[in-house]
Amino acid sequence: MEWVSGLLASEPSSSNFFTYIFISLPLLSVVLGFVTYAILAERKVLGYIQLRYGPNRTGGKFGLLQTVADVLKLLIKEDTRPKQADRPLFWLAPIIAFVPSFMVLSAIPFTESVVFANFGVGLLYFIAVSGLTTIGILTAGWASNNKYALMGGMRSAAQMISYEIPLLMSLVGVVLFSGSMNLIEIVEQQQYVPYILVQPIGFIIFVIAATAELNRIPFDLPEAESELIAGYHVEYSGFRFAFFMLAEYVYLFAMSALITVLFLGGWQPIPGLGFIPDFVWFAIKFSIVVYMFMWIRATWPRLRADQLMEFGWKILLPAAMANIFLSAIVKELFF
Amino acid sequence: MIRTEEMLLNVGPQHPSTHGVFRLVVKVDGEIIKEATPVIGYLHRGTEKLAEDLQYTQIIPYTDRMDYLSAMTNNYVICHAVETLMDLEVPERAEYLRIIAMELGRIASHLVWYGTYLMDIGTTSPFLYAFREREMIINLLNELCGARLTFNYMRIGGVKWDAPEGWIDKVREFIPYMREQLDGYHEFVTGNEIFLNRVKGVGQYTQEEAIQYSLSGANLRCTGIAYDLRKAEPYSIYHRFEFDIPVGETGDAWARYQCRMAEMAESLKILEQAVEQFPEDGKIMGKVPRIIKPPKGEVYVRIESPRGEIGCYIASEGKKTPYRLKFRRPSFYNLQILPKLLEGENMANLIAILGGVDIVLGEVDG
Amino acid sequence: MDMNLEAITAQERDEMHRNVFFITLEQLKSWARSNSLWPVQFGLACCAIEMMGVGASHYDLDRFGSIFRSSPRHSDCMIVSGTVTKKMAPIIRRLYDQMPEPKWVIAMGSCATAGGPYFYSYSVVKGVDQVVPVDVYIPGCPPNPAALIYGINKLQEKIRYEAKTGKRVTNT
Amino acid sequence: MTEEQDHQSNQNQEKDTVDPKAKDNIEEAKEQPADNPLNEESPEKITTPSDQQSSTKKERSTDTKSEPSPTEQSQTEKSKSDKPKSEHTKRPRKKHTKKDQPPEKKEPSPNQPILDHYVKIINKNLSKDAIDDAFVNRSSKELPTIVATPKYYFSIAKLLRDHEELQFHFLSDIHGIDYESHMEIYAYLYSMSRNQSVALKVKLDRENPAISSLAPLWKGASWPENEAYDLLGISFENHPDLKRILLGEDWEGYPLRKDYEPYDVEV
Repeated sequence: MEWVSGLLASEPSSSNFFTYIFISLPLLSVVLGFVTYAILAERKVLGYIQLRYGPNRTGGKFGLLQTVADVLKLLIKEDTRPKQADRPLFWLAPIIAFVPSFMVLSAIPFTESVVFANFGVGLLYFIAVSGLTTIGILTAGWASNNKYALMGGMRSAAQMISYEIPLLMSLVGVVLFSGSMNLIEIVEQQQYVPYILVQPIGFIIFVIAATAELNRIPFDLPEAESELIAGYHVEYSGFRFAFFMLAEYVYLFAMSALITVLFLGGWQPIPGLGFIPDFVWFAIKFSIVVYMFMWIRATWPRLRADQLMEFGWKILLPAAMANIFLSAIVKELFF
Repeated sequence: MIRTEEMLLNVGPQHPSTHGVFRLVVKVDGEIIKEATPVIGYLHRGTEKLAEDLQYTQIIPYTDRMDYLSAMTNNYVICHAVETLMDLEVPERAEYLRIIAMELGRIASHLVWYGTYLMDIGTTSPFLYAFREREMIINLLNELCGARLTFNYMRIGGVKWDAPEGWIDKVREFIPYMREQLDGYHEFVTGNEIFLNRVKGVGQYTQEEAIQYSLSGANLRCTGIAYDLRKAEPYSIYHRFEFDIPVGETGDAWARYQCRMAEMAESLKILEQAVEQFPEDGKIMGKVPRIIKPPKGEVYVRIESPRGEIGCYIASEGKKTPYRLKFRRPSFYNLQILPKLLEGENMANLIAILGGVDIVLGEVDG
Repeated sequence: MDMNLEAITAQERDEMHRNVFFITLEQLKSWARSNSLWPVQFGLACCAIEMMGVGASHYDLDRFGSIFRSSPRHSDCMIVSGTVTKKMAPIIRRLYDQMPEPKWVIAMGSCATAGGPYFYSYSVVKGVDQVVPVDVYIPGCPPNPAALIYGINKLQEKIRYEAKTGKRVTNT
Repeated sequence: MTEEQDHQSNQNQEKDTVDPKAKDNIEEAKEQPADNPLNEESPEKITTPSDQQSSTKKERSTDTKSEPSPTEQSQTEKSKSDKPKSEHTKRPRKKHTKKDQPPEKKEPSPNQPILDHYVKIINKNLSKDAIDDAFVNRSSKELPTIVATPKYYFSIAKLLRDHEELQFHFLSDIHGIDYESHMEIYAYLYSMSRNQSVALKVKLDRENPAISSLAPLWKGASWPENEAYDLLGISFENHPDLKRILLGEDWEGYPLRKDYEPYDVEV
């Protein structure tokens, strides 16, 4: 990755501008490919859990082109804008929600060599940037001039603020053990023991808070199909709606990757199986995490708004704090 | 000082959780409901007026479409009313067929409720599981009368079709299967902490309030009143069956959930006995005149539908058509308590309460 | 290449006027649209139960890429499942107006088609086509879920056919 | 016309004659305390499935449907379909009942004493002219029916609910009927503690139908009264929220009235 650093340090010019684009294209296509098939996989997994097939007509037996058709359809659909909506904000909201979701990807190390920006504070960067999406969601809710959307936006804001804190605090344990906020270093520290074994409480808290951050069942209150119809994006149609949808699944991608990196040892193989390439290891662990999210979605009911807050502040936060103390003691005594 | 503003929110008529075209005008302060006004009538089809120009047998298909989740019960109530008025006797085999069909319908109806209620609470899978079992019941009923939803099965003085060969055995096989699935439902949902949090203590009312608002069915029984017309005023041949009336204690959504789940088990009990006692052969139609002309007079009968007490009033002038036909539609009465329950609740509870009442809009609007 | 331009019929000429490239593009668009036909989750009466049955595991509408969306803004087609009353008709119209183009309407069941058993009722609209334009009518009271799936398949066929030939499928 | 129909029309004529007679026979009925379900018909008794033959039901099963001789026609009026049948075939049951209670001619309804009791209570607590008419509706499962005068309608309903011997706490149904000569309100009350029902009717002027609302007594009466207002145009006084609940405020006419003409007959 020397040359990337060199490139970053060099003078801006048209040639290295194109270089940036070329090196980011593969990642982008991987992410978009993932998003396409994550949506399909979600439908398929939900289908199998619910004793049905899921899409199986478009694109062969497994419905491989289903999401392609969906996205294409959304792109060529009429873009409606409510008359009373706040025009500039209505346009801006999907972009605000969408861009940070791609920005966080740059910090994630997929393998030892495939990493785009090797920050010293990668962890902090991830959490900070992902928080921006809430603004997009809140803006969307506000700008739509729809009461359901507004409620969805407010719920989202409240939820994000409440769960960002335990999310971060559950990570302090990991940082304590690894002594670094650099994601690559964190992975390297897990060569023998992944942090899920060292930080089980931290892991559980993180997964819960991450589910909340992702707005997925049981924390999908901003959308809450049966209560708020579609929540904050109720007024969005066509490709703007697709933006929100994409952002959601890109976050699923990013969050699952982060969990893999922080707790499951990233690309580190199970000892003795080192002959399997590291990106395969990453993919396997990553898929397990994604599947877990889908599984939760298929089986759990939704929390109520006040219960959500109560759970966040009264249970998760104290637990996360206790975890920090515990980790500190364990670290002091045994390591 | 934060200035808050109340806003009016229209829930429905097109809303995923109103189970049809029900509209609630809600005055909310943030997420807290200050006042809720139900608006109904979006499915008012004038069945009662239409019935005044129809012969009695012709009315039966209309009752199917009233409470379309338990059409068999509706079929029965009008047949029962006319039979009471005309003093007709229904053959035993027909009564058993009616009971089996009605109890199957009751289970199917509760299954739809279970599925959609859990969908409201936020989990989608139980809906599909419930519909799998419902599909089996529908297939059974389809074999019996050739329709999936609007059966038009019962006739004044009996039933239209006899059970096809092997049908009773199929019902017999279905009972243990359904029991197993019921256990599965309980395993899947009943112990779930989030679900319990969502329903416990939600939409609570007392016995007095329940009676005051003329609630019936599980909505009444959830407060602890063991009032089931199958026991209180046994109609048809219900007195021959051993079954319990499940009652709740707390009168909240959780009690209603438990009541309905237990009712399915009780219906299975009735089915089991009915299938055992089912007469080998016999007529399925009583002695009924070709043209049904009840004597002059009026009659009001009520029976227990899955949603509560369904009543049928007929004023007859001795003609082929009723002079006035009126249904006591349980959902219509059950829904009245809604504004009271919703006051001071938050938006998420609105769905949990509304779903717990178990309404069918075709029935509410008549 | 020798082309006999005089011999072609008006219909063929019409065909030729439409560029080959655009036909392919239209077909691509219609492929996308027909394969991801999201109905708005909106039940009126008895037929709504059968519509729910279509979404359930036995019939599984998801196979055809159709998932129910609650918001009319996200949906492409409206399944009018049940009796349309006079009180409800303006709301159906409004829902239809809220849906973004292109949009389709399926009239499910005899009530939505022509009033059905409630034809003589004082409060029922005799067919939803008096309120919104209907593409596919499905008979039955209520139609079997398989019939609804057939209707949706017909609508998909229609979308593709219209894109391929440029003709409108109408009943006139 | 089949023979059976003739038979029924006979019943019609008979019915009108039976009720007044039954009324005259109050004393006679009171002398049969065993028949009085007030004493005997406890809810437990009804609800136990084995005990199908509670006293009233026994009487009702003294029917003659299966052996219709002209002399016994009057008794065929009893409701039958709700009557419990024994587990055995028809024949033993008939014997059984015959042995138990030989059929009497023009026997008053078993619910007649109950009705008389109600009437007595109402007359005692309210005025003598509170009740317009009272009869047992024999075609509707022997339902005691009280026709109130409009003036006392509300107070009768209140008495029926609150009196400790009546306790009709549960309002099952309330609706209006348009007889072309007059309007009628029909309310069906049920007492859970005594397992007894009563129908309360009141006749209204058709030109200007108005009556006091029962919604202050039963909150459950609110919507059904709205429905009657909506479809029949009966206005209820003291109703907390009277509105056209089903059709909407801008609807013209009252569809359930017999002379209603929809303005778009041919669509």
